[in-house]
Amino acid sequence: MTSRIRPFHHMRWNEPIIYQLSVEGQRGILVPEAEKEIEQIVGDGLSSIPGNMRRKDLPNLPEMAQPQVVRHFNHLSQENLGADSNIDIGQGTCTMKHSPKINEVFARSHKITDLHPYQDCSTVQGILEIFYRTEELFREISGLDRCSVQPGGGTHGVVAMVSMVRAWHRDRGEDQQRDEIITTLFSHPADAAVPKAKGYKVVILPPDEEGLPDLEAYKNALSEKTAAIFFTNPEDTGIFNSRILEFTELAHQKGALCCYDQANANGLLGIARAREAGFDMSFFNLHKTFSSPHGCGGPATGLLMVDRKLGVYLPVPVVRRNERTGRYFLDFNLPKSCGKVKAFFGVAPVVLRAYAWIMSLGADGLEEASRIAVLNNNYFMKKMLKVRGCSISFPRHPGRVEQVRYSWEKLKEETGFGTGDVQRRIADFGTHYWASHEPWVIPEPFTIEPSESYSRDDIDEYLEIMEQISRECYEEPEVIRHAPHNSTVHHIDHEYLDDPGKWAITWREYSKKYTGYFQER
Amino acid sequence: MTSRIRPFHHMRWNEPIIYQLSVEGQRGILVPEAEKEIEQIVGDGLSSIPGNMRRKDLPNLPEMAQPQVVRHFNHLSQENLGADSNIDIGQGTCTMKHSPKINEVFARSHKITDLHPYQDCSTVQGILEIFYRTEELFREISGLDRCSVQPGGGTHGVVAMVSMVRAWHRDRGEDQQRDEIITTLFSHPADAAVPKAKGYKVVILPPDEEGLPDLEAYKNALSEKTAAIFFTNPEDTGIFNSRILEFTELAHQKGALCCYDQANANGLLGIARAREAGFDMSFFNLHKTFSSPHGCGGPATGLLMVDRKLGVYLPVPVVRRNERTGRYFLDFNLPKSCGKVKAFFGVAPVVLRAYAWIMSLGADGLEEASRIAVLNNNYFMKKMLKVRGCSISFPRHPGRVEQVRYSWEKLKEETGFGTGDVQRRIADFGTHYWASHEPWVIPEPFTIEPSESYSRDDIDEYLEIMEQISRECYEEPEVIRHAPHNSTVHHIDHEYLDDPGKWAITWREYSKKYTGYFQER
Amino acid sequence: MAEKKRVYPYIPNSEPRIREAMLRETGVDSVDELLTDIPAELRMKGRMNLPVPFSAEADLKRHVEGILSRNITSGEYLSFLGAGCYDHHIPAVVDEIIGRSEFLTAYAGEPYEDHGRFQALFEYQSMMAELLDFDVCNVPTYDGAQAASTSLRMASRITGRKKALLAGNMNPDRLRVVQTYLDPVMSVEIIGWERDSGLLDLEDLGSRLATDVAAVYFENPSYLGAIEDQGEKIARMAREAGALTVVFVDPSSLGVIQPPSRYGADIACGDIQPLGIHMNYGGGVGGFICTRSDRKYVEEYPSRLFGIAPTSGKEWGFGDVAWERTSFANRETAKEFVGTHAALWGIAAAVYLASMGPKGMADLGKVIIQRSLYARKVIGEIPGVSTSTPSAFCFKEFVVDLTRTGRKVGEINEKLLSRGIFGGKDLSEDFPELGQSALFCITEKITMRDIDRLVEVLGDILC
Amino acid sequence: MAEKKRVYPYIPNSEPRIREAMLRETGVDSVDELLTDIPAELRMKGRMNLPVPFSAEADLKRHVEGILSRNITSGEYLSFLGAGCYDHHIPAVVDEIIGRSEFLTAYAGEPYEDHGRFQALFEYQSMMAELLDFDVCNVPTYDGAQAASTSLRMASRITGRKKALLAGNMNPDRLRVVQTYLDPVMSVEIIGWERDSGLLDLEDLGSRLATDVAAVYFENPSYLGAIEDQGEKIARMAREAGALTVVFVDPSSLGVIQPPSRYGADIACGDIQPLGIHMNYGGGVGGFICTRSDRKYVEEYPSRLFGIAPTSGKEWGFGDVAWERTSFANRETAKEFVGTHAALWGIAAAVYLASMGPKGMADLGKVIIQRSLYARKVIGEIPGVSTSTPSAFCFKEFVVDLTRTGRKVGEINEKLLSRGIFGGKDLSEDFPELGQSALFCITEKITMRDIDRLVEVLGDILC
Ligand SMILES: Cc1ncc(COP(=O)(O)O)c(C=O)c1O
Ligand SMILES: Cc1ncc(COP(=O)(O)O)c(C=O)c1O
Repeated sequence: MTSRIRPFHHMRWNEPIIYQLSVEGQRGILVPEAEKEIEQIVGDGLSSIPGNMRRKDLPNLPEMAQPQVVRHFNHLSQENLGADSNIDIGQGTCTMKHSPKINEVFARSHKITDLHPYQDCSTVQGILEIFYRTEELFREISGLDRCSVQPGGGTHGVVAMVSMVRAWHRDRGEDQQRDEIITTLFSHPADAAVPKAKGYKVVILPPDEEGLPDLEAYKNALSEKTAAIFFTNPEDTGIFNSRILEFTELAHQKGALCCYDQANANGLLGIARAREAGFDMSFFNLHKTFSSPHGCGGPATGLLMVDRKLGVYLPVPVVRRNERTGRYFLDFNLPKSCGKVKAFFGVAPVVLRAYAWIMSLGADGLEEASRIAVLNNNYFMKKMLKVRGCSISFPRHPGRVEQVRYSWEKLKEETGFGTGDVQRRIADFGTHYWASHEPWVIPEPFTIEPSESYSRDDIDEYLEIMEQISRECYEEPEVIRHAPHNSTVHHIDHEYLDDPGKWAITWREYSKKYTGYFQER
Repeated sequence: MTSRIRPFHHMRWNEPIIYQLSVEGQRGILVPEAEKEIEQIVGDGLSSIPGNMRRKDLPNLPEMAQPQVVRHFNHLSQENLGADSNIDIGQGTCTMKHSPKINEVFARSHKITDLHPYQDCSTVQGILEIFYRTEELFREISGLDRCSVQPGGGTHGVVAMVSMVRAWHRDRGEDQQRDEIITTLFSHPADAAVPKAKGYKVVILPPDEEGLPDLEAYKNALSEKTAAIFFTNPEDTGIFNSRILEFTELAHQKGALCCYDQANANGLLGIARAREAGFDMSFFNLHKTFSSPHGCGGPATGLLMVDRKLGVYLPVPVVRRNERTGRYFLDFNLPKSCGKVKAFFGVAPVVLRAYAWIMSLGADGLEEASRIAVLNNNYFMKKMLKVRGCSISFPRHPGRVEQVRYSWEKLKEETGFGTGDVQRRIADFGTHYWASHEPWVIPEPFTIEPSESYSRDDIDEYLEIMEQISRECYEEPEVIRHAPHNSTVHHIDHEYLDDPGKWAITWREYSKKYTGYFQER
Repeated sequence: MAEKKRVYPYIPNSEPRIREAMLRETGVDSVDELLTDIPAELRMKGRMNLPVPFSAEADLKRHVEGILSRNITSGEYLSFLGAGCYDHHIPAVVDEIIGRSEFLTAYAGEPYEDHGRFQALFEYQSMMAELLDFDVCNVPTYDGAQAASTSLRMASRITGRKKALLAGNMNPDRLRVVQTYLDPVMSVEIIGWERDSGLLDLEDLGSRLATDVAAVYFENPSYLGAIEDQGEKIARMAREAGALTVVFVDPSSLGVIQPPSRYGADIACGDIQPLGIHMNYGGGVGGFICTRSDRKYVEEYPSRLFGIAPTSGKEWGFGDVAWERTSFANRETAKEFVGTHAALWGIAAAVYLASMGPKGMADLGKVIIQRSLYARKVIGEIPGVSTSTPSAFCFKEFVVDLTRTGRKVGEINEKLLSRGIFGGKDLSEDFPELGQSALFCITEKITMRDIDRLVEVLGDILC
Repeated sequence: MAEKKRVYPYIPNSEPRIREAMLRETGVDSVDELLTDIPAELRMKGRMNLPVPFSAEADLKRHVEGILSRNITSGEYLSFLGAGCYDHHIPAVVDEIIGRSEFLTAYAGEPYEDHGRFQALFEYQSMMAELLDFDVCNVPTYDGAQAASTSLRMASRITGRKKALLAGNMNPDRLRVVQTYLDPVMSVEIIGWERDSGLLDLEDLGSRLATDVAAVYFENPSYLGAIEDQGEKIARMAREAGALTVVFVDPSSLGVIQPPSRYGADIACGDIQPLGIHMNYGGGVGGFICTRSDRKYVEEYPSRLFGIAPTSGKEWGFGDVAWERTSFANRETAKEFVGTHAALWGIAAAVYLASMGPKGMADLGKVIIQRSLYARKVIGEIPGVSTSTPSAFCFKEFVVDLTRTGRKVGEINEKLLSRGIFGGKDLSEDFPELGQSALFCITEKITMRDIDRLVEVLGDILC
């Protein structure tokens, strides 16, 4: 077979910062003007502003005509990849999958973009029906009973869950007592950070030798102070915790709630659910497992499902249906609600896309998505482990679900190059990979998640890239050292991002600190 | 001033031909299936096809899943430029201008995309109103009286005009006698090719020393056999024929019609019109002067305007308004019509975009567009003529309107490099230029038309590219010889396009002729 | 003209200071100085009398969308219209790709900077050739009507003859365009057809086939939906008379119906609108012409033909095959003419065919046939309504004869309209021999429920 | 599970032969063998009971669009709704750019392969900082409510104090979110406001300012539309008490209204929805937080902050500033948390601000004020209707008091609805002290004719 490797070169425009393109007096768009009659009646309007509050200078925004605005941002977009352009399997835990284009048609319809959240419910029956039906679908997907589409992302799903935990225990008068939340080292960072930010002490379970949350440590950690457990499963390693039911049962015995981070449920649809694993609640990233595009990092949805008993604590409002009239409405009347986590009601276009995706696949299709995601992952792993310098985390537990955390430990020992070097070089091949969440318990880690959207050819192409980079590390160190070569930019000096004296977060700050190209004033 | 030249590199995916991506059994989209009940009643449908007409094999189309289809065509698009991405001033005569994005919103609205041409007029009042109002606008723009939006491009506008000419003379019984059409050497090729294809003898006027159509030659050519004249003005050289009225008057004296190719009217809006120049008809490229995007070469519109006396010969149908009811309708009842030139009624979204563009600018804005186009062009010319090796066509006539045909004659003499070499090299700078229509009466020509959409900075950047390439021709011939370097592909072997034994117009033909990479069977 | 103070977002150098500076660098005081070649008598007197513009985008949007809102679309109502323009499902990927600015706003770049466009259209040609089972296909022409016309003129140039025989059951809109195109270079004669079967009258054809005939042209399916199954005979007759056979075909049928190459056609042509292009009020059309890989044919194409070529970097390269044919290269000695046609629709069709694949095209043909058969049956069961003539097998469209209801098609369609249905195309003017008949079209978007609704409403209206 | 025969367009390896081949290469006979870590008791019993899917895209489209067609949009009707979500004009360029797949489908690539995203968001930060006249801005948070909450928590970390004083005239929806976010780490007290003027009650503020107060928070304009012009005083009072001042501001006002930095705010925050983002039923929100370029502040941001850096090729390079702050780097010891928020809206706002420019923002503010003044005047002239309280200058929104009409807002809004108008947000539940009042919003899209129509219809309804 001939090599699949492409002599790639990324678009390189050397695009100026937008302020460098500004030309005094240019207009990118014109704004409606007040009618003559209005001007006669109320004057210029500006003089009505209380004197001290009137801005007399113009904000220092760039001045550009429309063609130049379009060209600039086109160039920037062309200097970006995205799942539509690359074999996007290197972003482990994030389930980069194809976002069907038909769903964009729905999401861009003015029938959803141009709705105001305070319109009368009679005028938004369509979107309310989507919310309502989505809840019905997720009852089956999760096994749980009640829904909120409000959280604006996975981390926000954790926020909602923590808020629910607090509301529940507060209602029972146990809030003061229960001030600990237990999570695991390979759960997503949000499962530790958010409870902490919401005032809980966080206990982090280390992995055992197989990479699973240590059961003994867990038993020791559990107590009457435990408010809840926050578990990702499978964890970022790709290892599924087979004893999860034991964990949830133990928690319940202590009166704690069990909260499931199913941001990434992509290996489990139709196979294993929150309900059977004993969880009281769970959230799902509609922008990952359910195919809404990631948008460079949101907008997103961490849809929350909870057990019946927790329904009264859900964020307000919830969507209900009047059984008599068949009409949908927003119910704000939840006196025990944990409050609100987000402005208005959630990110409607994301929910809509997820609804459409599920309805295009049905039960069999969802399950097939997961099964193929699992197959793709194991197929990739089998071959990846043959690449020189690569090993798997926790080799004593070879089973993986939909992703795998790997290690370049051996590569590092033998060549001096680690995961950061590989990451820099991979940009030369028109794709990317992610060096895994910190802390790097697994040395020189990287996490690959080849979701169901990628073909065998895609996976093989990616594998060849990995092989070539590994070979270069051993045989052509200069190539690695100076990478990237064919990317939009060359080696970035990170000192300018970490040193407060040097960093510049805006063009204004840059201009204050520097003259010329990073020449300090 | 520091150099504006960007160290550009074009996207290079080395994208396979789509057939190389095909994998047996893949599906890109699923099609609705007949209902069970229908299947019961009519069976599989296929057995109803007359036996000899049933296709039993499947057409050899590629088999791909949706993510792979999207990625493939995304890659191809990324390997293309377009006016939204480059300083597109090198496509002289074609008026590459910005297509405002709001007009795409209109053109993509289902309120226009999803109309069937045979819908009852009561259900298409919106688009008919657009057609009708567009006609009204063009009455002012051209000074002429009646309109057809049917022609599907500029060349098609010429087709419509030739057909009108024939209908007119036929109606007068002079069709046999009048079998000649006169055009000029620097009119667009279509002005010669189309009359020829429509059965006319074509007389081509040479330029005089100033580059203008030779008046004496014209007088000699004119006769009772002349059916019409087909003139572009300003011609592709950018020179405006000041004596045009003399030309049209002489033609009229001989009983010929005067047809104006205003595909490119971008220097004349609100300044000089077909009416004042004595033309009986004229067409306008809505995809050029009036900002509808070029779409890699259509769909397009060559809107036709004619004098009142020619109204009855227009292609059917025309749009009319019932003055009583205010309703618009299609009038097919033109017994003297020249016929139809296009299926249905023309390219609605293109007309819509042009309408919106005109309505966003108004009379002052249109004129400003032309004036700035003229200014941009003369500004560019002034500086371009300082570039080593460059000269202007017809230096005895320095005045130019909205474009200029230049020559690299001197460059060629001094360095051996001509316009084709510059054209190859310019791809390395993220833009392009056009080497002008054949025949190359002007040696080593190129035509630049910096329409009103380009900023002074854009023009200066382009000029710097020209300067650098000129310098390279003189100083770094190897760079030119092996260009392009930073483009998607390298030097293309043209033998494979001209030699019937070697050419391959489809993958199928390629596969029949070659094994491996252009290895002949 | 007084210098304006307005700065236009689409005209960057309208900004007064830039304008001034550029005038200065150009060496003039005003733009008028640059327009001295345009004498006073040619100058427009005064300003154009145009409506006050909507300078603010928000105002323009409201204005234009206000006008467009007066349209009722074929999605809002239930439509049975076809007759050469079809409401097929457009896969969302198609609009995604052709909406990308790199394709939408490109024009005529070279294969070096516009490699993608060349490859996409080469792939379009390649897929079309496979669908048609031919070797060569062109970059799209304006529409199927031009493709038909040019096919006939290619036949004329190849045979050196000047007459075209055209099937009497061809699309009348297309016929009018073909007439314009051929006039006066070729003459046209109409071949009769049998009302009962809907097929060509071979006797009549035979009587017309003489040594001046360049081509026999028919459509498959015919305008009335019938599949012409005598293709082989027709082609043989033509061949024997030294003429070529040109067949216009609906590409959406080719997953299940034989392509013309298989029954003797020398040139196949058609319109790609059914392949993923919105109707656009009839503006979504684009023509194709397919032939064998025979130099004799290739050199008669006026269109652009993108070929594949090697590069010094061993990539796939592309360019124009036999450029000298075209009017760009050879003005008045070219093969007809070429210009800006409908390239973007070619890319749309490429994305469509790549998405559909072989199986998708077969499935499409199948469901259309099944639902058409059903519709033809149940509509034909309405008292007074007949769908049995022409009797041939129909693809996607069929004739509904309402004569016996005593009503006019126009009248019935008006009633249907008031119930939210676009009835079939009224045939009574173009085909008076069919009485009060209409041409109904069933695409894959029309469901059984839609058909049943039509039948119900028709039933209501007719009794 | 029996192997399926269906091949899914979104799941290439569902194709049975590929699936088999991959299983073989993986060394297993079935996917179930790869799932042995999931014990039987955790396995779902049977299949999910989901509706029959719409496998064909055409069918799915019809289904979903059928549901969506039950919505009536703020373009179809005339809308006077605001209250934190605004129907501003969205320049078409904005949707063009954020619809490009390179941005839409990207996520977390490195600055090497996703350079464009980093630059676009750096530019977003830069333009926002200028609009706010501050030095630092973050990549967008979920929404303005989170931005407000985080600003308060930043203030708490900076001051080491745990109480927030919140303006009583703040947006009640936002208040609920802030309460959730702060609970139980910070406590909240509400500052009174004067009904007549609509401004903060400084006496009440003074009485609450104690040594445990981390921040004083108010909104400008307030929820009821009033411009709080006592900012300087408030900031001084806060500063004197050792507290910070946090101001939530509508960025669409900043072309004509002073930014909070100019009247003493330490942290400015808000929502970018008015800057070119569709309302999306309230889903078009995204929050910003701006501060001075002071390490003390910067290090308290939980959000991503994209900074500019040199490269070995002398290009502009980018990356995360002070990564160690974030929960990605430091889990439970991070500053709050960060995650997938609303980056794409940040790019939208960047395109919006670049298109509008300084003059556009000024023009926008001006026309909004003029039309609001007019609306406030003519609505206030309807008998029984008052628009004079609060008396402060209002930007974009104002209170319409209908109490004296003897009707309920809900009842009047229902009548307006039946005439195609979305009336102002009913305030009677959240602000019972205002009686039967509604909050009307006038964006630049509302013309004089629209206002006159409202007045006419309101007049009709009320008499
Ligand atoms: C397991 C898990 N939990 C939580 C998250 C956080 O989700 P978000 O990025 O939407 O905030 C992720 C995101 O990758 C995740 O994979
Ligand atoms: C003067 C002139 N005439 C005719 C044409 C042909 O127009 P089209 O390309 O739309 O066929 C052009 C196109 O560039 C032109 O510039």
